[in-house]
Amino acid sequence: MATLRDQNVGIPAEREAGTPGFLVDVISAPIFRNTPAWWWIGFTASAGLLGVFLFAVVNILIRGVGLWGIQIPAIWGVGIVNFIFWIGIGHAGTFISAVLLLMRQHWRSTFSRFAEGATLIALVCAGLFPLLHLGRPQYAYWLFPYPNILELNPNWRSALAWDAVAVSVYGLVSLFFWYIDLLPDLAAMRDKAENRWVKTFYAILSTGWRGDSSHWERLHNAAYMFAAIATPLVISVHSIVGLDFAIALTPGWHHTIFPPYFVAGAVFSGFAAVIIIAAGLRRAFSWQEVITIDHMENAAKFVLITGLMVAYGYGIEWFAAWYLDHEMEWILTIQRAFGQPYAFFYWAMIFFNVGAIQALWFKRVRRNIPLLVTICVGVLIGMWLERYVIVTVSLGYAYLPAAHEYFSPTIWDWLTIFGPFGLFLTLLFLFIRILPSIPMYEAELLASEEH
Amino acid sequence: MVDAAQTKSRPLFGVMAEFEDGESLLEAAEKTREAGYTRIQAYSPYRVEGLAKVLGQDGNILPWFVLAALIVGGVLAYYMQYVTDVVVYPINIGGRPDEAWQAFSIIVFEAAILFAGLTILGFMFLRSNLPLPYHPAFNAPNFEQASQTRFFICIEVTDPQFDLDETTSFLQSLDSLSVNEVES
Amino acid sequence: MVIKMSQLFNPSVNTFARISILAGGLATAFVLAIVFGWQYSPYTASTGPSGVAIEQPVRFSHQLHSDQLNIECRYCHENAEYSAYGGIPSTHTCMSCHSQIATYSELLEPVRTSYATGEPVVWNRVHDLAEHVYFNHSAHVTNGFACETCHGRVDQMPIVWQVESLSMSWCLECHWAPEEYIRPIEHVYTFGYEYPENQTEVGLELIEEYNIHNLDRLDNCNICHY
Amino acid sequence: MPSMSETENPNNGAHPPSDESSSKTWRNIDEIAAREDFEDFLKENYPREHVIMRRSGLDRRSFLKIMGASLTLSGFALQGCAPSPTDERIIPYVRVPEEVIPGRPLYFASTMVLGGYGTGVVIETHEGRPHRLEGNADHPASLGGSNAIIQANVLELYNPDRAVEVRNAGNLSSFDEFVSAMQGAMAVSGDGTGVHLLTETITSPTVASQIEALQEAMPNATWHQYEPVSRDNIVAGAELAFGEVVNSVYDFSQASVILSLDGDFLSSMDGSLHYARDYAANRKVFLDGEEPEISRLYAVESAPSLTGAAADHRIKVKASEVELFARALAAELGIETDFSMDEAPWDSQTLTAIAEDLTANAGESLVVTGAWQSPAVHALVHAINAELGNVGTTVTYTEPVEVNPVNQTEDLRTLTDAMSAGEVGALFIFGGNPAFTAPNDIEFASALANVPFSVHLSYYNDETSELCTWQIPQKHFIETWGDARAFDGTASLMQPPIGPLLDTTRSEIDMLALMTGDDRSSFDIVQAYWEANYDGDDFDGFWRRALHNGVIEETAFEPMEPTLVADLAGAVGSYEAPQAEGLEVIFQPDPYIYDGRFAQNSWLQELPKPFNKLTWDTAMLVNPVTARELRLDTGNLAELSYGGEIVQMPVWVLPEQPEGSVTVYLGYGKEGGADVDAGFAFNAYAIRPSGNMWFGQGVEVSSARRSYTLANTQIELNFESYEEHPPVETASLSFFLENLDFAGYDGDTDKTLLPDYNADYAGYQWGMTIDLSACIGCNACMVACQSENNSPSVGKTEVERGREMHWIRVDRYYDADDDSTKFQPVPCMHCEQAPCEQVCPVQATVHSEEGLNQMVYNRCVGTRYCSGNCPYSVRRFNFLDYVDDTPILDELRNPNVSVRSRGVMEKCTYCVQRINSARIDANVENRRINDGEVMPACATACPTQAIVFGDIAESTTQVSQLKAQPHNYGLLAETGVRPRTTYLARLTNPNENLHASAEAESEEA
Repeated sequence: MATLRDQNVGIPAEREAGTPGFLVDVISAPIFRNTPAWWWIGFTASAGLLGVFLFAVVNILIRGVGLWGIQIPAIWGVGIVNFIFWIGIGHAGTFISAVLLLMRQHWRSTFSRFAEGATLIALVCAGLFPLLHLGRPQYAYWLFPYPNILELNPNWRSALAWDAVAVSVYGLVSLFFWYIDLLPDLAAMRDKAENRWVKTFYAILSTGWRGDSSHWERLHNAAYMFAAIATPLVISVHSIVGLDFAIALTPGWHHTIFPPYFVAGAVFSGFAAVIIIAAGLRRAFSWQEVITIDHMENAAKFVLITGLMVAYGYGIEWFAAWYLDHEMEWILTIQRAFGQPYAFFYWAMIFFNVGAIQALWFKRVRRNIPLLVTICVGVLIGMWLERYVIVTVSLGYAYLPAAHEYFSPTIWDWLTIFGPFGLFLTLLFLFIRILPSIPMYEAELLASEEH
Repeated sequence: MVDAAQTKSRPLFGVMAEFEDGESLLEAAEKTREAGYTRIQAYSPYRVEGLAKVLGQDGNILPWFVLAALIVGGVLAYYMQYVTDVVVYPINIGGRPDEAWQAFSIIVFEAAILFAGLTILGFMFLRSNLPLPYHPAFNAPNFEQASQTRFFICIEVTDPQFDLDETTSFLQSLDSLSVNEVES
Repeated sequence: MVIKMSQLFNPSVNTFARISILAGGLATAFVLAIVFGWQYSPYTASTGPSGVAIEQPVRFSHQLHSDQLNIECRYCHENAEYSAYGGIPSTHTCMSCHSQIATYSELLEPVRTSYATGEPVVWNRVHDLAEHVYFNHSAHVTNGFACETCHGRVDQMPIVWQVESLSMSWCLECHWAPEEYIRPIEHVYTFGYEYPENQTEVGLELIEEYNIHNLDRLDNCNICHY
Repeated sequence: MPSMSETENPNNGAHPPSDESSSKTWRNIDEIAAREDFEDFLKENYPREHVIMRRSGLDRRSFLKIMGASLTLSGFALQGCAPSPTDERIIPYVRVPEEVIPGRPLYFASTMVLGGYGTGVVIETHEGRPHRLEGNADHPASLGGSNAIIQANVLELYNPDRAVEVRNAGNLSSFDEFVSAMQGAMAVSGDGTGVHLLTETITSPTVASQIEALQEAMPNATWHQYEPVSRDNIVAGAELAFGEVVNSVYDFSQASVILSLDGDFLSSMDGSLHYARDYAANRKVFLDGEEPEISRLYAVESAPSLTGAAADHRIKVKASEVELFARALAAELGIETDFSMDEAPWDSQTLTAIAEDLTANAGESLVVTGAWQSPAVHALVHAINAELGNVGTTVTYTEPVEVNPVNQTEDLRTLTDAMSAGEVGALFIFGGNPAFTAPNDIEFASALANVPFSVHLSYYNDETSELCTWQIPQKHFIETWGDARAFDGTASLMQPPIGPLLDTTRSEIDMLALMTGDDRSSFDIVQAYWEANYDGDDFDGFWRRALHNGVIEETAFEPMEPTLVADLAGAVGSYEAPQAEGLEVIFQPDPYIYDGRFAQNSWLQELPKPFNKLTWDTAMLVNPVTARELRLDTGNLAELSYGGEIVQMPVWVLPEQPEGSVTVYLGYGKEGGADVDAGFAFNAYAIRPSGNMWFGQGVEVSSARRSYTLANTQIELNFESYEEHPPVETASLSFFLENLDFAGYDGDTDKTLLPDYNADYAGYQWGMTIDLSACIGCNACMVACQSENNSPSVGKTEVERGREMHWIRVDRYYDADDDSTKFQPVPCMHCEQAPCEQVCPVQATVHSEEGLNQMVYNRCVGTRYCSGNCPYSVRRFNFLDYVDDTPILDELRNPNVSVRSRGVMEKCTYCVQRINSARIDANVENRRINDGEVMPACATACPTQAIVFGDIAESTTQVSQLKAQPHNYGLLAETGVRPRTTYLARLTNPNENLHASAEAESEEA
């Protein structure tokens, strides 16, 4: 196994593995060494995709959401599907930072920084869509309360108003949490940097952190308080997204299972995304010693557990459709699984989200990174399809048979599907280049405790 | 950037001792407290368990602030929704009651969390007197290692017991790697 | 240059940092205040600037006609009672007097030209409601809501300007409390009407009398928007 | 948009627009057009209008006339400077015309003519701009109802595609040049030899008198009539039966058993609005203590029609077999007729049961047939009605409505032969488009080349105008003085509420006056005709009443009693069994495009055809069994080969179509349809021979091995209905009387955990009922709504995506069990517990105190959540910018309804603008709104009055009483949304003998 030292990336010769400062060197090495070629290639490719996405966004803003394949009654399409998908991706980070912190899972610290970074980036991606999908995005601010001459305010009964508030709060609280956790590392970066401007850059971001014991104490307390409030928050956000559907009358949406099932689904897809990113970082930065195979396995277990919760949700949909004793609900459920042209999406979703993950019962699979990553990519596809099925099929298969329409995507839908990956990866590439992807202070602390 | 001439003319901030690891720092802190010093500051690259307690910095009033923020945020959010939907411009929305506390509760929850989050952030920065780009501790030699490998303890001149020579030698007696005077 | 020293800034930066944070906060607050304040200003929505007299092709003085000559609003704006539009008097209406009075006045030249050629006088709009607002004059003036309430003391204006903001919140002031503004129907065209001290009581009686039932309805959206 | 006023001088009924008054308005335009910097100025300030002018090839003056009103309003014409939003100009009248109060609509009665027959309409104008047509309640052919074509006709007036210029051989010319050219051509033969006049069907007494005058002046001038949707068979049938041409008028209010032999009296027959009203009145069930009785309708039909869909028993046969049925029925009733039948194409008991039923109700029964059935069927139907004693009760005969009922196909052939022979020196074609619509064996188009002087007075620059030497733009009826007779002979006037939009346009009367050297205005001519034919002493009063009421007094024809010919059997001859080979092809006028004349009307193009909900295109209807044999499916392109001619047609597989025959619709293959845009021409005229104008045997249909995209608005046309609560609740009357509460959800729909919102609503509470027994699926409501509420047409590609913008749609359900077709109009239900309102994040859709589900466009941000949560899918969204910003179309828009911008949700408002204006009127007059005073556009347009609207808080209103009926049910009431719009279940009256036998058969199977 190639280690960082083999790659001669500037770790001081006197540092040995296990000595204090070693992990700081290892984790910060990618930032201070010269930009590798793969980064440029990846960044350029992502930025190119981002460019395409921006082209689509500008077009949609100028010409209208009618460019998408949405219609009456399938009035929501890829825009909302992507919103839920990206919010879901953005759930693992805060979940890892908060819930696992409260549960004193020490292995979580390895994941927390980049997972939370990915969360924030995914939130940026997700946050675009509620805006972009509006018929009149210029009036999006009407979703927030402010004093106005219309004497009008958002409708507090609408799940979309809740969404707007919940996603904003989630983004803000996640950012705060992430930032205070970054302070010591930013200080370390400031101290490690050699270039004056780089030093100043990190110095400003670190706000003068100097490792004072009282600050450490406050940081510790604040982190726990953040974890305490972020835990219900993270559950509430996707619950509210689930409520968007659950409070609606639409067959296929009108289920009380939606909030918990959406949360499980979000964590499920979020962990899958985290595993993919972790595997990438391990390989790119040769961080096998930092992100160990045990860490990967733990995350894989989470994928399995949440995947089973999602599978339970699928089962409950059938149960509820039967138990509701509502003819249209039952017909819809049957149609979704067996009717054309919906069945393909449904069974692909079942294959990825329920079938494929069963391999994770085996330790060998969980510890086999390529296989694990493949399953996780499948989970992402499956979870995207799940949202696609929920949104377009339920809407298109309206109450009145005369109103049925099939959603069929246009080129703009495809650009909207793939474009956000450009944004996500561009920001992710910048993130791993600028900030330490793993909390260095926590890694050092853990290392010192081991000794 | 620091001007060398300026720094030279500055008064003394304290005496700083450098340590190898957290245990030494904790031990040194305990001894310093026993020696009767009160204006002590300790610096470390990560949180040293128990250090704050030794230095008397372990009181945690943050939860009370957070609780207050949760209540204030929630009440304000309910009040806002009540005023806009019931008092100012009640509008029949889907035949639901004007005061829809069931629906209002969600914004109440989110607002409470937002207020709490802002409180934690504000508390963290304000109580720690951050941002503070300039601090005398940074003047200590090798202090850049405080964020990576080394641990420091500093006795300030403002300490009633402070005496440059005595304090320096006291710190030197604490298994420290080095002891330096720090200008403010 | 390799900097090993960890002290990057000099002490004044601390003050600078605080001031800049404070200034940033204040600037944000200021911008928000401007933005929120702006919408309440006379310059928003589609309504014209209030308080600015608008030049007209004919220097018609409401002050002269209404106050000094005591001609009632209805004489020229007769449609206000029957129609959504208050209406601009036709040239014919002007000439019904001015064929006798001030027949050679230079000021009236455009009116005479219009009368002769059949081409209307083109007036500049003073009160311009947004296109999505449907306002009906007849519904108001026949139920005791006076010209003066919205148009101000036109009888004191040599050249007319807009007095009220015509914003939604301004409309709602009255739609939420019509009893505060209603007057006896005979005073609808009166200027300088003084409301009695017990206006609320009187107002409620008038509302009863004029059959303005179901006041809750008055703030329904499609009273004005459809 | 509300505009304060406008410069154009709208005239009122008593004072016709004289040339002086209109020229005054336009003089100013001449001045502007003469400006040298005109084009630069236009380009700079009105770029869009500039492009339009360049593209339209109009000269400045004509351009300004078309755009005139809108540009004038925006200050252009008078100020010569660009208006800015902050500096809006307002223009008062110089002299206010009597009656005009700016901001209040004026109504004028007039007459719309289609196929020669008049229907009374009321034109609603705002500040002089006509913006809507409604049926005239006083006119027998309307009774206040209207159909899609009438509703959409106002768009024709402003249609940017209409012909605008006098053209000579394709080049711009002027009317003066035309006049001198015409005088030259007419002078060639003083006695009219070689002068031929080709008109559409004429019922107008004034036009008749003018033609008479023309023929007096030029005895050898010949008058021809041709329309592709002719009444040749009706005329021939009457001649067979009675030896003279008579006009049949039916009284469906007296008929308790009706048999339609391809007689679509509900939508395409002359007088169908009247008939539909009478028929529906007999089908509505209202329980008031007495035993309800409803009529029974049997339909033996070929091409699916609305009458067939409404029938209690629909017997699908080939068009050629209808005659067989008629003969068999006649025989059953004891009328001698010659036919042989090996195996009846219908179920054996059907005929007997129908015959028994008819006989049992003799004198109260009625048999009707349609224009496309053979003369023999018409003759037999006359005989059957006589046999049943229906003459004088349900059928009356009058003299013919047409001035000169001829066989129009033969008339056209005569003319074409004369043209080919070079005998025609001057041909005047008034209206119609014979070059396009002539049967394929009458080579009218090529014969036109032989005519040295040909004039086409036409509304569009169409196939015929291209071939004529002169083209004169035709006036719209809204711009025209004239008259016409209705199906019962009632004459009524056309009066124009506005002067012509273009001074190049002429009407038929103008042209005939020109030809006869009559220099009176058309107004004078019409008035003079009626004055001459008035024998009272108060002509002014008579005239004023005629204009005001829209009906000329005592002009309905008196009933006459023609006698059947003695040898009817001989007259109708023997039945010729159709050749068994190949399929049968049925030609039908398109339900909305008619014979092709409305192809440029986007409202009608986008109106879903009743059966397949197809828009913008036509399709050949094929029965599923036949389609399987032909290996064709919906959306395939098929090749029809008939009589040596081949035409391509897209296929639509429809269960209502009889086996072994295909139906093709006339009117496509013209500019305006989507087929032409895609490079096709689905022109059924290409295979329509003069010998088989309506149906024929031996058509070969094969796949063209291509597909063609058809945009329809309802994908699930043949949905197997939900079992528990089908959307259209249907039952036979007898079942209903035993199970009064069969319809709808019987659970507690008011169950809720929340307290009611302000349960003591005060004031009006608006509600609606739609009687599904009365709805015939004609779609008039859809166009009425579109016209009233400024709904845009979105075009084929958008419809294909499912983005049509009709606020009310008519769903169609096909029930395979009893082969029935059901229609259900679905507007917004204005639910008390509206799910849409709850989910809108910005309070853009909320409830009013009067129970309306309000949609506030200017507050909408376009999340579309409301639509996703609407169980009825009745909300419409402006996905793209759908507003057609052609300036002239601004004139058409209802100033009392906002035009919606992109990104905004919209939906049925119960026509809140009408409610508001009625409320204000009532308020000004200090009274309550009366029942029936407020009617949404759909209700006013409905020919059968199936839609009833009113205050449901008042128990005496019609709508409240209907809502109290046991068969009143809420669609999807089980969702708990408590819809304000409710339905009255569809109640049928099947013949129990037939019903039982059908059931027995299906059990056997």
